[in-house]
Amino acid sequence: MSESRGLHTKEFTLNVGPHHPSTHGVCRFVLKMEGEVITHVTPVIGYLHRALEKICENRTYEQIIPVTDRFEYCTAMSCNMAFSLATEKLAGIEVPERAEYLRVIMLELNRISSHLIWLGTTSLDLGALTPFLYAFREREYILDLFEMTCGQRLTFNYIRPAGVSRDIPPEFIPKCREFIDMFNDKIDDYERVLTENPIFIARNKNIGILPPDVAIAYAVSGPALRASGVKFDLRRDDPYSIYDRFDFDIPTRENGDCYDRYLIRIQEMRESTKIVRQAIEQIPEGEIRGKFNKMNFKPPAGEVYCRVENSRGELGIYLQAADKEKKPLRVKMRGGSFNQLQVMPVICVGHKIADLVAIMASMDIIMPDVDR
Amino acid sequence: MGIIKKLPVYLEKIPGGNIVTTSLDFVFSQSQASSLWYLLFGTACCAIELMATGASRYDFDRLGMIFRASPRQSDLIITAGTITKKMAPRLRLLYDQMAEPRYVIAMGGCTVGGGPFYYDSYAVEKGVDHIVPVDIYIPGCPPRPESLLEGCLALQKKVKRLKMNDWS
Amino acid sequence: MKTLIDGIKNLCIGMVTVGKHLFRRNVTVQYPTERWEMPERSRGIVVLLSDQETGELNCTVCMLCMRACPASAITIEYEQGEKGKRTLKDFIVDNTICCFCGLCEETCNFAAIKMATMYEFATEDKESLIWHMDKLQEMGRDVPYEKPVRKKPAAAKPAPKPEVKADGEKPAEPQPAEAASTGNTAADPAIANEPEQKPDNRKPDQPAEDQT
Amino acid sequence: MELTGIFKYLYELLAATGLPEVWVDIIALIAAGVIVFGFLALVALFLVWLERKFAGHAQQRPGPMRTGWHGWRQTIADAIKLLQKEDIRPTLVDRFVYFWAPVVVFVAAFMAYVVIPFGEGLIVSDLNVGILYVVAITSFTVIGMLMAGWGSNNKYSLLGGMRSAAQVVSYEIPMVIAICSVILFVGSLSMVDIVQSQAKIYQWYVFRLPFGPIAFIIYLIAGTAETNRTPFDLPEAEQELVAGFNTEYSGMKFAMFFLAEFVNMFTVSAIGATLFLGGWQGPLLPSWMWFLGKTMFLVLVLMLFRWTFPRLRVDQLMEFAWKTLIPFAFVNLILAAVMKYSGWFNW
Amino acid sequence: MNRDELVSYIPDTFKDKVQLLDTGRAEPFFLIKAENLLEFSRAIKDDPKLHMDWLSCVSGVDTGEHFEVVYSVASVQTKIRFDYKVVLAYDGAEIESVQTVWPGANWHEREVWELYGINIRNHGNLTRFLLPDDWDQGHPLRKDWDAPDFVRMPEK
Repeated sequence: MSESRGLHTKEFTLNVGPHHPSTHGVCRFVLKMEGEVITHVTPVIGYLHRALEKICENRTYEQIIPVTDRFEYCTAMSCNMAFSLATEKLAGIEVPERAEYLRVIMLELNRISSHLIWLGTTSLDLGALTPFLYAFREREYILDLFEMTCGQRLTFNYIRPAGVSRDIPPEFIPKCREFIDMFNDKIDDYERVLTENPIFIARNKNIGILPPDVAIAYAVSGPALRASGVKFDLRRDDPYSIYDRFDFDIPTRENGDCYDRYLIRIQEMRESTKIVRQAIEQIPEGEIRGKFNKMNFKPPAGEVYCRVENSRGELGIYLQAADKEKKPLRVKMRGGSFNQLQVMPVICVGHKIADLVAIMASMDIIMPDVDR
Repeated sequence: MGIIKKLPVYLEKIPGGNIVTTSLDFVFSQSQASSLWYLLFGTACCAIELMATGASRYDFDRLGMIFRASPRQSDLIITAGTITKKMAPRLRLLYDQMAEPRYVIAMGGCTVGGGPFYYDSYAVEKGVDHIVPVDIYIPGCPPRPESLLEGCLALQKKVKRLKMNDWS
Repeated sequence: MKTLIDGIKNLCIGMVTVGKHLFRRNVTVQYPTERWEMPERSRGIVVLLSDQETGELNCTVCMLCMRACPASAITIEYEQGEKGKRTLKDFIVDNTICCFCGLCEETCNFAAIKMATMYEFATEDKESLIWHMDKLQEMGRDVPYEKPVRKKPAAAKPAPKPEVKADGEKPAEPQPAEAASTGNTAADPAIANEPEQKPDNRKPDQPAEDQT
Repeated sequence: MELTGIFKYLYELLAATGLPEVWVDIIALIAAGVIVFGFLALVALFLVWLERKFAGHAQQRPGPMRTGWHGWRQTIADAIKLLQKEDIRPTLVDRFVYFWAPVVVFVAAFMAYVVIPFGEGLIVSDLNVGILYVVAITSFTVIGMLMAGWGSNNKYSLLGGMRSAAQVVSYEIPMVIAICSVILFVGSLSMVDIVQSQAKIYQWYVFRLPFGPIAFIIYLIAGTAETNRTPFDLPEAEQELVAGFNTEYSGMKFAMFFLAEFVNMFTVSAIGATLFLGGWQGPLLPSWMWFLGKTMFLVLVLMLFRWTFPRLRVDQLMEFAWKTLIPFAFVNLILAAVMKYSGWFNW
Repeated sequence: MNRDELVSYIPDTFKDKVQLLDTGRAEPFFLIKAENLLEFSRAIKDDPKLHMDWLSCVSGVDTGEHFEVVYSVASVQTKIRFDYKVVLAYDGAEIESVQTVWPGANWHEREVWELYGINIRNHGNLTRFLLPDDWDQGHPLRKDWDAPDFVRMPEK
């Protein structure tokens, strides 16, 4: 507080966080400001560093799945998925057909629920309180579906190496269909409150422009990258699971500002419902888990980096296994937010402090993704 | 504590003051219990459940609980999410900034006793009771919104038991 | 000027949308008086199941759950009797570090441990969250469960064998008795897929184990 | 000064008892003060409850439910709780300023009610400069906020205080101009005169095309900004400035800020009702009911604003005031003047 | 360029600088020498056929015998993806920063430095990152790391 003393100081330092309502957890920004204009941003992270990678080194492969749940809790399914994929690639395990479909359904529902959290917190950060509650209202429906299937609302522990842990209950498909049918109208509701709202546009348009070359240089992925006009989605460009069987669009925009990122995510929710609808129509009967020894899985030595597209972009797991060991040698987790937070100092300079909030919200940064 | 700190001391000197203190106790503890404003504090998974509890399906507002962004105006910290060693001093600072009477709910395994990060983690504080005094522990990873609501109701019960003279 | 009028129009659309919600039904479940019906699979808290007729615990001290637990929240204390038969002395679940992943329930071959749907366990005393055998049994008394159905008891039998490092075939002993006592169960159609799933899951495990 | 309203009744009542005149003055003053203060405290408590219920139902949830029937005791409980809270004074604050800031805000919020006509004859004192007095007093609040921001010795508070000063000063101008166009027609600054000039429903200024509705909208927008509510709640923007100028306040002092906010909201609505919606005028029902009904309608509109809109950024806020509202208000004022003197629509 | 072409293209182009590791079905994995790191990284980015403009991840590894630093790279344009790694001895483990090739490497390298103690040359901002500011207990992701309050999960 003392830096700002004295009449002739132009620049003053403002410390935002680690506990600050808009930092989505516990990120801290040290801002150098001239009046309300930001001249320099230094993100300080690590307030949620829980040593997940160290923990993984002392767990068996099956036990790591619950740990990955805590890595990126907004889309825990895709963390499970990335790790399962890595394990499967390492040991050459086949996944039954039905399990693949179940995975896709869950991943896409999880993407919607994660985008709903984003929508809620974004509108909250911009001061509109009601869309937050609307978004969470719909999210509860998805969580009901999850809880019905795997028993938890947030830390699913559902997608496992070689398949999924449980089959869906019989009432899942009708409920899921009901949700999808209703959900597009609800998106219209959010859009009516936000999309054309002049205040919302004023707060978001031309704020935090991320040029495509910068985005690629910093490996910013997901909706933030696509908003900058780069059509890159791992579901299409590095297909995993059975995403190549579904018909869906990859929305892109040109400007790369906060408003475009908002539109991309809204559009992505609609696309996800498309995928879920196709998946629940095509889902075959059959096994849900392939050959996998839960207690004594010992893969051959090897290393693999596996990435999936989650709601924040590229979620990668690097897995190195020692030969015939129950526990992996190294599990490195790479979340999309890590690189998106890294690019913040580049795109925030010159904006107001209120824009920092908007940019942070539109990037959809959550801290466990960064800190692990 | 507030502007009526010395009230019971004076009241009990007057004959019949005990009845007044008792009924005041009732009014005060009731109102305190039904107006627990919580600090907007969330670090990890539990924070999402905390938000979900505030949202329409569960609705914290029913219990008279609204969030405040400033610790000065809140009565309750719900430590939603893992508290790491780097975060622990900040939590203590926030707690110190709160005005008495203040309460802490430890929500979720991580803050109750380390949770899944008890073993093999070099960075996690194993239970927030090492940092701040905790009133209610809610197990779960993360606890369901109902669990959290139940914890808040349990805290309300605890608050209602308090007497003016208990205030330190 | 046009943008101004458009702006006001769009503001009004937003206000009308919010205003409409004023007259819609609340979606709130008013918790202490109303309760959400928990799905059967909801992972609330770990309990120990007992046999419905005898009231004895189903646990056979095979220690699988203890080793499956990723948070090491389960501790089993047992006594080694003659002929290597183990008797359960204490079964401790530390709910302060339990991560509610449900791996213990999945590993258990004897329907002895389950994640029940209960969720109300707020307490003022941290120590009371460490549950011992009697408490776990008490909580699990009324929890409905499916007794394990064995399509191929012979195939299921050697499954836990290689997993006990030191004393190989010991935990397998109680199993025939268990299988005999359970015999047949009328599977509830609603959750029928679950007991079926278990043997399915375990069957593929075997070849893999044989390799290792 | 000629005595009017409640004050007059009280004065006459007391004079009949034969007390010395000085005492009559003092007692009448205090009594009128207590009545208004009590009424407004109740109104503020009610509004807080209403706001929470309104927000709840707009979001498909019930809002406070467990303290009394539909939570009617909720705000009372809040107030009593705040009374009990420890009164923290951070070590580095400017003691004098820090202490007096909430008092200034609180008192300023209540003082406006001296001239507001709650019904026919229900006015504390009908000053002949009534509306001018209201405008002057309501802008007094900003001094309190600035004091709070400065005194707290916290960067967030300071930014909040500065923002509120800039904001209130800017929005005062379009608001006053919008009010001017009404005064131009009435030809008097007295609140009672203003109400009396709108006896018939088509005479309400909001229906006097074309200038009336525009003036009303400008007034409403500026009024929202004056009361620091969303979309103009920058001084206490939760997501940017924690709690803005009152970040460091706790307990009773915070309660004063909190209540003052709601009293201000009521003030803005009441003045809006008086100026544009015909005040107490209306058929059948007693006058005070009409007045309260109209005021409550405006309060609900303000609440709908709050729960629908995002918040503007501080520079956009200024831009909006200076580049959009003020030119419009001026044009509107000229229009009103032309109308008045040309005699068009002069019903 | 599919996997088989890539497996032959890179060793052909970079000759003895790279060595292909066997990873079964997974993406190709190359081993390069630490002194060639920066040069190789720049080359694969500038190569028009590869155009590896996307650095997904930099992971440090402690295998128990030596350190490894794994670079997972991809290309937005050509959709190619592979990994390469350098192997470093425990003593004086040091690599060159690849920030000049991919600016996004900054934080990844900082993390490797902090958690493994592998020095990054020409990084410019090797300061405390994930760990508390007053951390003085060494590099926690090393296999031989231990601390007084560090509890390993009991073997059961």
